[in-house]
Amino acid sequence: MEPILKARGLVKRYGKVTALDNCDFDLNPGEIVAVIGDNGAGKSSLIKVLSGAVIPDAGHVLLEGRKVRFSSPNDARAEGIETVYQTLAMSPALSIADNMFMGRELRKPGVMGSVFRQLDRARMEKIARDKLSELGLMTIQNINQAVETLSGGQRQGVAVARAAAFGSKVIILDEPTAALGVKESRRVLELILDVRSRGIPIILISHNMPHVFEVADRIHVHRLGKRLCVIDPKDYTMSDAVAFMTGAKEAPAA
Amino acid sequence: MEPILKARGLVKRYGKVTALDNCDFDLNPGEIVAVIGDNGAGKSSLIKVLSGAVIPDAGHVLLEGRKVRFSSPNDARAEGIETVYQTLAMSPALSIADNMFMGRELRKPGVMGSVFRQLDRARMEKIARDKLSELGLMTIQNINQAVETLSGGQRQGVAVARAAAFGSKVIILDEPTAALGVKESRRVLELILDVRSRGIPIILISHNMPHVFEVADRIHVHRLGKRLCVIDPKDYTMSDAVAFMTGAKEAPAA
Amino acid sequence: MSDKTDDYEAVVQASRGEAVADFSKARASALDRVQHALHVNPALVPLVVLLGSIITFGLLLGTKFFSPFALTLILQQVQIVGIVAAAQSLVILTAGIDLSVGAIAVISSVIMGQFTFRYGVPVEISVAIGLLAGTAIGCVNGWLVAVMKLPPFIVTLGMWQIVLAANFLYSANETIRSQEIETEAPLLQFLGTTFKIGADADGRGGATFTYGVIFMVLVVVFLAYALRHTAWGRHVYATGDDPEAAQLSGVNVKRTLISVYGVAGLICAFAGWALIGRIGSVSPTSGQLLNIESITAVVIGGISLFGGRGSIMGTFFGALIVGVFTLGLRLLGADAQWTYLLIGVLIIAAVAVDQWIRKVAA
Amino acid sequence: MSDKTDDYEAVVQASRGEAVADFSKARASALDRVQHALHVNPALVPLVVLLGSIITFGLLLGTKFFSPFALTLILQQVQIVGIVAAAQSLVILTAGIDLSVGAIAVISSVIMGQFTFRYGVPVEISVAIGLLAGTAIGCVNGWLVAVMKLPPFIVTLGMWQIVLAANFLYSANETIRSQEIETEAPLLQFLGTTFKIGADADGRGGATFTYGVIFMVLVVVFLAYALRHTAWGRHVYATGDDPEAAQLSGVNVKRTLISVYGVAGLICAFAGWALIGRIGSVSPTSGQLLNIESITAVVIGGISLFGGRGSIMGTFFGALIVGVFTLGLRLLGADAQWTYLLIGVLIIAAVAVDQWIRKVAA
Amino acid sequence: DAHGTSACLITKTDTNPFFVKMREGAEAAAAEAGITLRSYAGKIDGDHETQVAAIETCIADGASGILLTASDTSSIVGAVTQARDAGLLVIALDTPLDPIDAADATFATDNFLAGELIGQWAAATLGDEAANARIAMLDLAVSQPTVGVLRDQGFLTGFGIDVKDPSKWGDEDDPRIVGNDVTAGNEEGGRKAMENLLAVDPTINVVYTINEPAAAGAYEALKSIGREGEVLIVSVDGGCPGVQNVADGVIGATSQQYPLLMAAKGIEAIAAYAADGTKPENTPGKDFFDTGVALVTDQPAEGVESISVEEGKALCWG
Ligand SMILES: Nc1ncnc2c1ncn2[C@@H]1O[C@H](COP(=O)(O)OP(=O)(O)OP(=O)(O)O)[C@@H](O)[C@H]1O
Ligand SMILES: Nc1ncnc2c1ncn2[C@@H]1O[C@H](COP(=O)(O)OP(=O)(O)OP(=O)(O)O)[C@@H](O)[C@H]1O
Ligand SMILES: O[C@@H]1[C@H](O)[C@H](O)CO[C@H]1O
Ligand SMILES: [Mg+2]
Ligand SMILES: [Mg+2]
Repeated sequence: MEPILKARGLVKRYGKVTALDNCDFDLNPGEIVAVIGDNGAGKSSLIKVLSGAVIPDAGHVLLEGRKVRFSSPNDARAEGIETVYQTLAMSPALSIADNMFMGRELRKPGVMGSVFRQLDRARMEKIARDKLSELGLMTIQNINQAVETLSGGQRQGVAVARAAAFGSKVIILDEPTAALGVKESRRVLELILDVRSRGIPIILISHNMPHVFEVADRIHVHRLGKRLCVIDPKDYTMSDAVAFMTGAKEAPAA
Repeated sequence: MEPILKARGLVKRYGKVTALDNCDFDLNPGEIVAVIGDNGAGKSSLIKVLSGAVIPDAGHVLLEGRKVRFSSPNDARAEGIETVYQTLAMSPALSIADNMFMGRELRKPGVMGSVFRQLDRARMEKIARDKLSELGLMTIQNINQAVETLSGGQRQGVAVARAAAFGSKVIILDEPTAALGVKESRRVLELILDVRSRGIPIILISHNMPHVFEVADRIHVHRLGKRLCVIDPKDYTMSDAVAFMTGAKEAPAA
Repeated sequence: MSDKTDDYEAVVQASRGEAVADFSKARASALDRVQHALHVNPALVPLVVLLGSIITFGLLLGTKFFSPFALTLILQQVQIVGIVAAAQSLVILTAGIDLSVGAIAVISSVIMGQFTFRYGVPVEISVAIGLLAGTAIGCVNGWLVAVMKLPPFIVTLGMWQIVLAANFLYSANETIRSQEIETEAPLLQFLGTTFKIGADADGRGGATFTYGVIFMVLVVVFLAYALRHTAWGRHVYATGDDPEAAQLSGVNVKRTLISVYGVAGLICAFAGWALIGRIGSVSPTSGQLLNIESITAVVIGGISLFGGRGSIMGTFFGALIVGVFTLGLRLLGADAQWTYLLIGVLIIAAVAVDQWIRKVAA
Repeated sequence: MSDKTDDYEAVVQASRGEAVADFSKARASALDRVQHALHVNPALVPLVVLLGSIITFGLLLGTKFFSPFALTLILQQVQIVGIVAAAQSLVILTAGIDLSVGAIAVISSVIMGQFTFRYGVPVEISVAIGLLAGTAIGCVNGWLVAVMKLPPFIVTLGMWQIVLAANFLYSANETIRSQEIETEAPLLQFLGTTFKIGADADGRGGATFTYGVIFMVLVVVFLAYALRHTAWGRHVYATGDDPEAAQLSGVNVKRTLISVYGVAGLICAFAGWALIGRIGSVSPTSGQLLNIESITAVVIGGISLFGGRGSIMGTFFGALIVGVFTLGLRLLGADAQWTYLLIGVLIIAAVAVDQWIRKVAA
Repeated sequence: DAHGTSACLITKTDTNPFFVKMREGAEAAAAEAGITLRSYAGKIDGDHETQVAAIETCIADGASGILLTASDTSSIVGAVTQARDAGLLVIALDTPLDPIDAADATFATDNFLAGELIGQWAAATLGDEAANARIAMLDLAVSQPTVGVLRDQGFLTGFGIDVKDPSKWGDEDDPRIVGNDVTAGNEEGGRKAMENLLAVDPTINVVYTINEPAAAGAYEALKSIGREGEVLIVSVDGGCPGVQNVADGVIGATSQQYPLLMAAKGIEAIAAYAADGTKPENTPGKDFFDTGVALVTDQPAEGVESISVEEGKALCWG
């Protein structure tokens, strides 16, 4: 099967630190790939390259077999790749609806939209409300409240909902449950499964092994800036995975 | 047994949101109390009051039976209460040693220290290096490197080490492992147990139930801005705790 | 009893429809409504201060102040600062600052005048060239800020000196007289055209407006619309709020910044045109304090210097507050030095009141 | 094969001594060492620019520029700006800005003069009162910023106007003449005392220093020490870096801010004293451009306007860079407006070079 | 032979046309005499430090002489003395130093006299109505630089008003004065100051202005309320646009000064000094060389000497 997203030989250096050291990556259609690794292993750097937030020093990315060169997250979004970054990437002073539609705002129909470029707030708010409640992620009193008035968990939820609502080809989630409570994490996991059932493949970065083993179809183990191996959660235990990732055990041939 | 730290009737409002709603809290000498609760339940608000970072609208705090009024984190630190905040509270541009000794810098002996108020860098760096390696939390190439050059996990480690090194009466940790990998989280848990074995009581906020049940002596369940109940992990299962905390099950009488 | 096999997560599996976090809806008191109003419309505070000061001076001075003549005079006096402050607001909303606004306005007006009189270019084209020049300088600022990633304060500090010096070198410090413009190129004075409402038989007293005043109001209304109701406006706020987050969430931050500085340059060039209307002549020495005056208006109007928060209507009210105080104090008999001092107090007090109201209301 | 009973955490339990994260130590090339040097000492970039410009002008102008006389002349010309810029650096390191520095310097010098001449207070006491007044104004700035939480830009903008107007009102715009000071209160001119090294028989040429120049150097050295080697200095950086984090990690942010603005006021008052030495007389109209000039020096010196990064030595070099360019361009025959224009270019270029070097080195 | 001789011109600003013309005049004279001229200027009127630095630079540059219009007439004396000690000839232009003999020579307008002339003209033109005049005083800046004070106080003296302390404006209590406001010496400031004073008293009929740009601004304010024909505006400078404004009836009368003459005389003096060390002489009976001042108006008033606009145009400077 041809991977939908494929990366070869990615290199990214920050001064003396080599965050990505000739790294490869594959994502097959319809699957959930989890990326695990120690702190600082380079997981976030990898997905930043895949989502256009960082331009690699070397290497290339193929989407559906085509070579793509993303020079900004917008390029990747235009290709249907949506990302929830570890830092969430929200504008605190703007409303939930504004944030959900940032960079892909809807305009009013007719002259108001085409000439006066007026936003169709009503429609955006409705869609935002629908998406949030459809995903069952949370009850928001007011879709127009500023994101800064939400708790960390609520913010996390909005970011995930945004990606799920707009991602058509690939959805990337960088530690989406790190700040979440038990209940909230659970919702996100369900959401991930929902999305896959819609046929959209997902890249999930997480430090939570039980979650990873629960939802992932394959696990990409990242170590020292590169792919160490890819394992099937059905063939290995969590202990194995942790042992590979920390270097306690020799990894299987990739 | 008289609690070492005790709070009664704490109230804290942020505009329309009541983050603490007549909340009580107790910490006994030498014990680890875990605080669990949904996102936005008010856990961070509670510990910010206990550590002097936030002044409550009502209620009072007793340390070793004495009523204390902290008007800044420095007041609490002077009383031997050290806190690792969820946001870490580090100055990114300053060095690890600078950050560890922030607000309690050591001065050179003799005139250089008393008249010229010169810092004893060598001594501070030595202590910082010792503390970090003693705790085995991480290998740092250079104790003088800026905190901003550390990975999220490394930063978390420095913050925890700082609290552990200076806390003499109470150590408070707000989600210290949220951003950490498996290995790094493990280290922090060991560290928490180390600290308790030195006789210092700890308040631990965490969303990670296995961790909570592993280390806590008692669990304070926080819900809707107040203490719902306090349970002994030996008497209840994780499922019970989660059920109380999310309101799925009636809580036992406190 | 606890052990690691406990599938505690199952507890929350069922309750999918339940609320995760909700705000208490109690106490929706009057105060709450005030707070909400303030959040939705941050220009309310300066509006209250403005109305308060108009009423105060009205009570102190009677009809001398509270007349259509005096009140519209204030509008005329603030028009240039008001237009420039609208441009400044845009830049400050992106967490920038533009110290070159006054210099851009002046060089644009000089270009309009010199092209018409020195080179004999038709006046319509000269005006267009002046507007273009202002826009171009703004775009250079924007490019240096967005692409070269230099701090706005420095970029516009340098540009201020460069443009001002270029202005003096180019104009050779020559003034073009009002009377010449009136006879040969009246279009240059277009924004100074006056019309009166309610004047007496001799055309005295009454409310006096100029096209420049109307233009100022139009700029404010137009920008308020663009900021609130177009994607570009949302991007301006997002960029000022957190440029990295904005970039990651799909805003073209570079383009947004360049467009903001460019539009600011254009508006300043219009201010330069309005300046010709106001002072009649083209004078290269005008407008030297416009940067400080415009920033003052923006800040009194409640826009945060850290970007992303505030509204352009606030700036408009901020400019009017300074105008009301200046004229009011003069009419009360304060001399020039005292007025200058009291405006200093006003600046600090206005911002303090703003902070206080927000705190009380929050 | 996976199930939730798997005690995967046990895997990492044993390996406690192992490194969690480590940096690759390879490639410790020359570039790395440059980068490290730049990180440890951010003043290196302006130092390089300074030396480069001295050499360039030296080559272009020969001994006219490259003489002890001309080079020490630059020191004399930048002394006031240099002292004020040292104060400005402190404030900017806390992520603030002080627009009132020039006004504080001038009112302090006026107070020293008027107390001596108008009220007949002994000159030593007058100087002390002047220094105190500067400190007090600085503390008010600090209080408004730290306790009232008003933006520094606004506080000091307002204070600038207030102090300047108060200065004109108080001094009645009267200059105290150099000749009078010389005969009646020479202490006021103390910092203007000159001494020469290597002058010819008539006392011409050679290196010329004033106590004011020495004082500037002392202030810079003293502040560099305090910022680097005392707890207070660390707190200043921490406050500028992230005030909330600083507060949580045990810094008394309010006290730090008030002390910074207070010390800045004191230094500016000293600058006022040095000003009397430099111009001989007490003139209430001096120092109007000191705020912009000091900010320029700070920024060219590489201190970030966002606070927490940069060094006071950089500011010193920054002030000298402007001095070198100004004198060099003048000696090359550029006229005043061209000099301003080129200084504008220099400001932008210096910061661009700084950014570029840091990027290349990083 | 003056080859190798260089001279400096230091003006208050080089944004004011007055100084621009002065510089052009000096450049032309210098070119003729074969002297190299370097020009310096403050950033704003009152920018004293830049002038001190400029004097130092001229010394470093080895100039033979300096032409100086001082921003701060007494504070500059130290730097001037330093230059003279270093063997440079220092000539004050336009503005005398304090004390006047701190410079080797002074070629200047008498600013008080300039003000006095327009004051006398205004009083004479109003005749008996002068007793009921409503006067607006449009001054330069709140810092009250000396030119502004001298012209203001000269005007009031000429008009017959007690000036109290002649070293500052604004302390007069004559009821005919509606008020003082500041203009920064430009059109914009002139208009705003005029509007402010008109709001205080719309019946103003005499307007003193510090210079002609301020006068032009004041005129615009009057025009916008339709009173431009009923008010006497007087000013100082005699620049070509100003004289044209007198011709057009914008300004009633202006006191003309002669910056080109000052500059040319200055360069001549430096050339002579460089050649054989001779120093220039003063106008007989005065402690400076008076380059003269003339009242320009087409409505001459009795007892006040004046020249016509035609003559003024022939002598104007920019
Ligand atoms: N913008 C940056 N500038 C400098 N160094 C960086 C930058 N971003 C990442 N790094 C460094 O690159 C390395 C890899 O970082 P990355 O964030 O990709 O790790 P990660 O695997 O996502 O870690 P975590 O689990 O803690 O999120 C780290 O050493 C980090 O310090
Ligand atoms: N500074 C603040 N301003 C306004 N509201 C705040 C502030 N701090 C906290 N809140 C609100 O108070 C409530 C409790 O917040 P708190 O941070 O204490 O929750 P928490 O239990 O720590 O949640 P989490 O698990 O997500 O960290 C939330 O609704 C939050 O939005
Ligand atoms: O002294 C000068 C001149 O006399 C001229 O009027 C320009 O403005 C003043 O500063
Ligand atoms: Mg990461
Ligand atoms: Mg929390």
